[in-house]
Amino acid sequence: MPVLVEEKSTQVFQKFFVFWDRVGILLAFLVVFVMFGALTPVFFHPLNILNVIRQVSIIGVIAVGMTFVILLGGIDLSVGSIVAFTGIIAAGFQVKWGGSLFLSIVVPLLIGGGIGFLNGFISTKGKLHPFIVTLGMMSIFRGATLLVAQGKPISGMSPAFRFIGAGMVGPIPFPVILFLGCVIIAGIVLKRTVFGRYIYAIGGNEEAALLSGIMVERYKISAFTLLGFLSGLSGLILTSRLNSGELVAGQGYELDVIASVVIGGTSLMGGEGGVYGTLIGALLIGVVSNGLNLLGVQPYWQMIVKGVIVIFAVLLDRLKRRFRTA
Amino acid sequence: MPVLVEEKSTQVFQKFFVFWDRVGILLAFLVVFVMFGALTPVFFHPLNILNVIRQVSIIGVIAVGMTFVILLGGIDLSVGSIVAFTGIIAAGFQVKWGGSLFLSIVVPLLIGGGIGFLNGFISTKGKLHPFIVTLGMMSIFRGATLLVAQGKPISGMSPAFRFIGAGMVGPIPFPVILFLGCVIIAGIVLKRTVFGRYIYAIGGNEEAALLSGIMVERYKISAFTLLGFLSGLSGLILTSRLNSGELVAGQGYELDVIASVVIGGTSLMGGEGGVYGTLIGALLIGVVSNGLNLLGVQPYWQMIVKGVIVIFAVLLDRLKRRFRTA
Amino acid sequence: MSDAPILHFEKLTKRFPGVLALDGVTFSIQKGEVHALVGENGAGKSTLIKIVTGVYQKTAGEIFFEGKPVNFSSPHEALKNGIAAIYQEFNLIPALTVAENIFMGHHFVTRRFFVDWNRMRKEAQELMRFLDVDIDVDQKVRDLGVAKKQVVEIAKALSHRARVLIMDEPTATLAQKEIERLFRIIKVLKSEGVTIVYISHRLEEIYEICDRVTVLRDGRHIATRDVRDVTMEDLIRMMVGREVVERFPRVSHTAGEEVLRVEGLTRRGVLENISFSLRKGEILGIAGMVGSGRTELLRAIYGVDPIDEGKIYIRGKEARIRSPLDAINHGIALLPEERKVHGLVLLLSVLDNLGLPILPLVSVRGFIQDGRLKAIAQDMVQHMNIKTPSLFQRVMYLSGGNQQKVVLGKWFARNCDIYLFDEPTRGIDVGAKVEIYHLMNRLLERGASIVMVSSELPEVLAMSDRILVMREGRVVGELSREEATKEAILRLALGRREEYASVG
Amino acid sequence: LGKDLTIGLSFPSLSFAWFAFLEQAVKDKAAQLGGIEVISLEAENNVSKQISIIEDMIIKGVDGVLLVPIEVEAVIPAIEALNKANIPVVTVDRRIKEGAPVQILCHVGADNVEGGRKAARFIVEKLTEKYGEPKGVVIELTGTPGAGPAIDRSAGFNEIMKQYPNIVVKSQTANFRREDGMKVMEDFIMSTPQIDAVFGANDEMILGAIQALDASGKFDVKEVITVGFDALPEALKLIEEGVLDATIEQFPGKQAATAFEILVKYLREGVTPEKPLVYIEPKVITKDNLNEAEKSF
Ligand SMILES: Nc1ncnc2c1ncn2[C@@H]1O[C@H](COP(=O)(O)OP(=O)(O)OP(=O)(O)O)[C@@H](O)[C@H]1O
Ligand SMILES: Nc1ncnc2c1ncn2[C@@H]1O[C@H](COP(=O)(O)OP(=O)(O)OP(=O)(O)O)[C@@H](O)[C@H]1O
Ligand SMILES: [Mg+2]
Ligand SMILES: [Mg+2]
Repeated sequence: MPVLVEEKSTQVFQKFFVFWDRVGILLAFLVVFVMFGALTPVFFHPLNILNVIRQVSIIGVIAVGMTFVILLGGIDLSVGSIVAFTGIIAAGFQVKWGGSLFLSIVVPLLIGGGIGFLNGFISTKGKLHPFIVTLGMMSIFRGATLLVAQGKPISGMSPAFRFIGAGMVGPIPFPVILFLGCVIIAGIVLKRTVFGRYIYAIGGNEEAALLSGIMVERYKISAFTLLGFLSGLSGLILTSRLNSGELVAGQGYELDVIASVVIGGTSLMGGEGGVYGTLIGALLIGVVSNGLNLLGVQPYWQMIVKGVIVIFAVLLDRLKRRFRTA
Repeated sequence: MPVLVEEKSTQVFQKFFVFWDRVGILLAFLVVFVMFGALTPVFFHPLNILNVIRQVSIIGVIAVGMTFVILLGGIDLSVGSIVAFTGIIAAGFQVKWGGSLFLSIVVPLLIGGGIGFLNGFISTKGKLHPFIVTLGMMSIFRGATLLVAQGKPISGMSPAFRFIGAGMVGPIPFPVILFLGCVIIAGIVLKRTVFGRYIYAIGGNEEAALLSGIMVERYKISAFTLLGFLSGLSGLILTSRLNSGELVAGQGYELDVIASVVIGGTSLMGGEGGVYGTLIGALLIGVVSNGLNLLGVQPYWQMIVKGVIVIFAVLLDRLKRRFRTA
Repeated sequence: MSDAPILHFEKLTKRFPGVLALDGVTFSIQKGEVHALVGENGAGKSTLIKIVTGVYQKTAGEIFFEGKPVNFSSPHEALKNGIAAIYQEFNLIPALTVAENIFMGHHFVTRRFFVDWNRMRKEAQELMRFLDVDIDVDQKVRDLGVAKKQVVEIAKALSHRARVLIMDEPTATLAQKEIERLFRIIKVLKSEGVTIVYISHRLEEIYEICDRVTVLRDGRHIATRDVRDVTMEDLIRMMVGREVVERFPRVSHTAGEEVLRVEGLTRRGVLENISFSLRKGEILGIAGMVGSGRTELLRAIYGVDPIDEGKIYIRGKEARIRSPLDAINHGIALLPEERKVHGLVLLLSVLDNLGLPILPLVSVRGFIQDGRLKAIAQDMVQHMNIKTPSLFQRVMYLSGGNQQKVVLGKWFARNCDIYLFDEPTRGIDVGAKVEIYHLMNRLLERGASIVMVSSELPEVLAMSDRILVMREGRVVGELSREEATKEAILRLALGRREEYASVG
Repeated sequence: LGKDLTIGLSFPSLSFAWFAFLEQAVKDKAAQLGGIEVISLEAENNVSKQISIIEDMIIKGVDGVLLVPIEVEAVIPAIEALNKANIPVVTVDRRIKEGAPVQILCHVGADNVEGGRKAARFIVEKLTEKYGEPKGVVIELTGTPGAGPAIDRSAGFNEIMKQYPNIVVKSQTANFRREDGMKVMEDFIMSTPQIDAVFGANDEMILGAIQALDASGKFDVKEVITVGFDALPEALKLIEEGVLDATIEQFPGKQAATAFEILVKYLREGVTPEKPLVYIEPKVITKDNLNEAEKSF
């Protein structure tokens, strides 16, 4: 019977690495967090903390969905355009097409999911890299947004609709609840459900997954659909928060979203990572921006410092690899 | 000696597939080209053709470098910021710091290469995905550009400097010569040199390349350095062409550049593709934009049509896979 | 054994661009038998089973499963119909656990979508017990050695409780002990009425467990016989199309001066104080059980994995090897164990792969001299009998054995002094093996030396001048050619005679 | 050290020189008034970022906010929050939507729609001079689709142009960027045999278009009527050289300084401004009134 050398110490090692794997970016995050707190005390104020999470939630909700797609080894650049398009549709239903609360929530979500489905469908069936498909969709739905709105923002939402982005549940902003809810559900799905495990399997080795009898295409399409749906949710939150369907909404979101996921430790090659990392990644980006604003750092320097912090945070996280392969 | 079944027909088959591999996107390009020509005759005018290639050359020069990086399985989001930063430096040397033609050409190129080197160095030595490193650098050098320029464009170049972007060699614009020169040289490097072949090997299977004695890290860093250098060249062309160092220069270039490379058939997974495809990819994007402008298509519709054409072009190209695996 | 064919192939044909992989193959597999499928590398064995399981679509012909014509469009469908396969290449997800990998594709479900971890782990552990191996089912597959991965593949196939189980070279990566275990399991399955299709290049195995055998050559069906009715010589003749006289053509040399000495090499947790030396013109065999650290030893010497302690001397001088390039510059070459992961760039052509280690040698100022490169590669293809439509075929489209030949050819093309071979003949057919042994002899004549890790005991015994036996990351014994027997090696490898412990 | 006031300045983007002038003017004014710390933050032209910035300013506890809204509507929730926190806000340049239920101390700004109208009237006048009647082909380079100033300037411009059926207006977006202005103009030069006038909704675009016209060899830049917007120093220089015909001056410095003064006065002395709206009339700057431009050199 093959016996492993030093079985015991091996396992202790294993456990440590698993732990570090999980906390790596958390540690980097805490360093940044404490640093800002030390520099500007108001940073630690509960109101500010909630403020940051609320700011982050719009990107964060999308990042949850993006985690699924990136775990599969995919990518989606169209999320920002989906935000804008669903936002305009929601605003349209609120202001122009009858004002139904139900329709102005449900239709944008369905449209978001539908665009996501298209992204997944075209890239899997056409065997195209999702980068290029979603780049095309990004352009298409930015144009469609302008077309639907005829080039002008649509504003004036009902108070009920405004609750989505601006409401409070006790002391907690509603978007924060939505965001954290998404994170928790996604965490459970990824860890405990067949769907979640297959996402990892496909991202880890698509061919093996296929040969093992997994319906790879179906799961891929599902992940894109989910991402589209969550982008639609983000579009609702944003439109409600701004009290206006904006044409330039969501521009550049794709980079912030992907950055959150990647900073959170999910591999762009797929198969590794998770949604809790994404939560930390999104918070890190939000905290840096908030902290620099509170410090009143000059715009030019903000950009420079942001870039440096992002790189250093992931470097700190990736130190674990050093340990592992050493 | 392995006796092959149907040796003859085999070779014909092979040849056909190699040919289709090469011409796949070319075909899609020609379809689009002819379509526009039919819709608006002036499109075919030699002056317009040169006009398109000149417009494309700014993105195209970067796309040549990006081809190397993507072939390695990497990516670079900082190219646009490098364009802006090197452009401002060039403008600075032209206008503010003494007006030396030599310095205003050489320093930006060196800085471009230096930033590229940093991208490569940090991502290989720190074992970070270049996506996140270059995202950080993108922010850093956008900030640095604003800082150096103090928020204002710098304009007023010397006629000699203006030749880079606006000069003509006979009937041919100088940027076109630079661009096509880069394509040809890169084509030779990729095909005929050890450096080129190693790029493919590393992109195809990094571990196997390492075990074959290839200094993987060194080649990766070289490719990023090359890309940075070419982004610097693009910065020079742009600055010279606009007669001004612009703050927003290069914003969003990363997507156009990567799109050119990917439309051209280079795989984002690395290991497959080439620079001639990139040439076609860049031209396709340029031609679509030019054609739609000539037709006077409304901006909203332009975005939609652009997205649709990009997706259809790559779909048409990828049909070949169908044939191959069928 | 009943007489009804469970699988019948009628004029089955498969054409890939440029290759006719199967050419009108007709034969049947009876229900409940163990049916061997043999043939040279590239004969079409893997292609045949991949068509059965729906990975590839046939070009022409028919497949009858239990009398009905079938045409599965995906492995998913084949599995649903009770056909499972262990493919030639690993199909495991490195980042997932052993248990998850085993039940991939049919996770145990409790409440609708949720995974039942407890049941899954328990069933996985049961399978491990059934297979009589000690693998922690919660371990990530990434951290397993090749042999253990193969065991996981077997467990995965068993977990489907399929009626037809296809095994494409399941033993290529297993050592003696695991093979014996696998055979016991095959016998159990057979007694339960499972039909097994068994592909292997180790012909002895066919005689041990198979009832009937089908021979393919160049995509054509040559014969289907009762195993009792054919001798091994006949079988080889049918496969290769000619006589193979000597299966292990070892020419003995007088070993020269010492070229490589390893002293006290340690890599914590994996390798423990390993010392040995290698002399010019000899083959040093390394035997051991799964996970005994043989692969790790070669990788450490080659500079892939960092070492914690120990020294390496090359021709008497201490060598500091920190990267494969350092090793190559010292005249060392490594043939890695997992060809798809470490050995080949699958996307690139045969030419490019063969050229990889020698590019700097055939180039002038960085420019490759195409003619020279092609000549060398063409030479290799001919010598190694690599079956490929052209030098420009992508390696991913070659058969497993031919891929292995490319890995070998890569290093034969570059003159090295010390060759580290890790399972060099894995998945290579009988005829080609002999060719490779000849090539090894030629290397020795040229003055090179070879360290050969192999789990195929007959090969180690026949080809080595000396044999090191490893266990648990240590060298537990050294046997001279005369001392070496199968029993002696196994005794050391299994650790029943502690007095052999640690040399050096 | 002796700063008694902290004032937040939020504006769309520093990548456009116009805002850099505006920011500079605020800083100069602050230095002149003394004792004031200005925290200026740019929002990368992103509405939700601007809102986050204002929220952060509230948490930091600034005394007052000077705001250049990216959008007329989207920034209102942030102003609500400012109101709730009792922080006075003065909007500069772009006005928020009329009738919004929020308190603004004062708005100091120019009217982008009016600016567009003025540009159009100038072009009409020049065309009439040229042909004796208002006719010809006019190219309009619009700003980033969907962006507020782009919408307003184009609206004002076309409102006037519509009154002249013999003037053909061809519009295309050039995203407020010089590079795109040049590219789009190059394409127009190919497709349009006759070009009488070009209006760029900012100076960057018209400067790019001028480069293209200059390089075309088909048009004489000095012949073509060119009008920009923003009165950047570069544009003024071209006006002096007779290349550019006009640009619309919106006096960012004056706007910013006025707004800042009103805010500080309110904070220090409790003086509410007499007028809640201070409009600074946009002005057409031509060769004849170059000295009236703010950034004249
Ligand atoms: N996807 C593919 N595309 C093109 N040719 C292929 C492909 N797969 C297999 N082939 C070719 O088909 C032939 C049969 O290959 P196959 O893998 O079935 O051989 P095999 O009998 O399993 O050999 P081995 O013993 O080496 O595994 C080979 O010549 C191989 O090169
Ligand atoms: N990347 C890895 N991380 C952790 N443990 C590993 C890793 N690779 C191998 N091991 C373990 O190290 C031990 C030595 O494995 P190795 O592959 O060297 O054995 P081997 O003697 O070559 O056996 P075989 O190749 O037949 O499996 C095994 O227990 C294996 O599980
Ligand atoms: Mg095979
Ligand atoms: Mg091994």
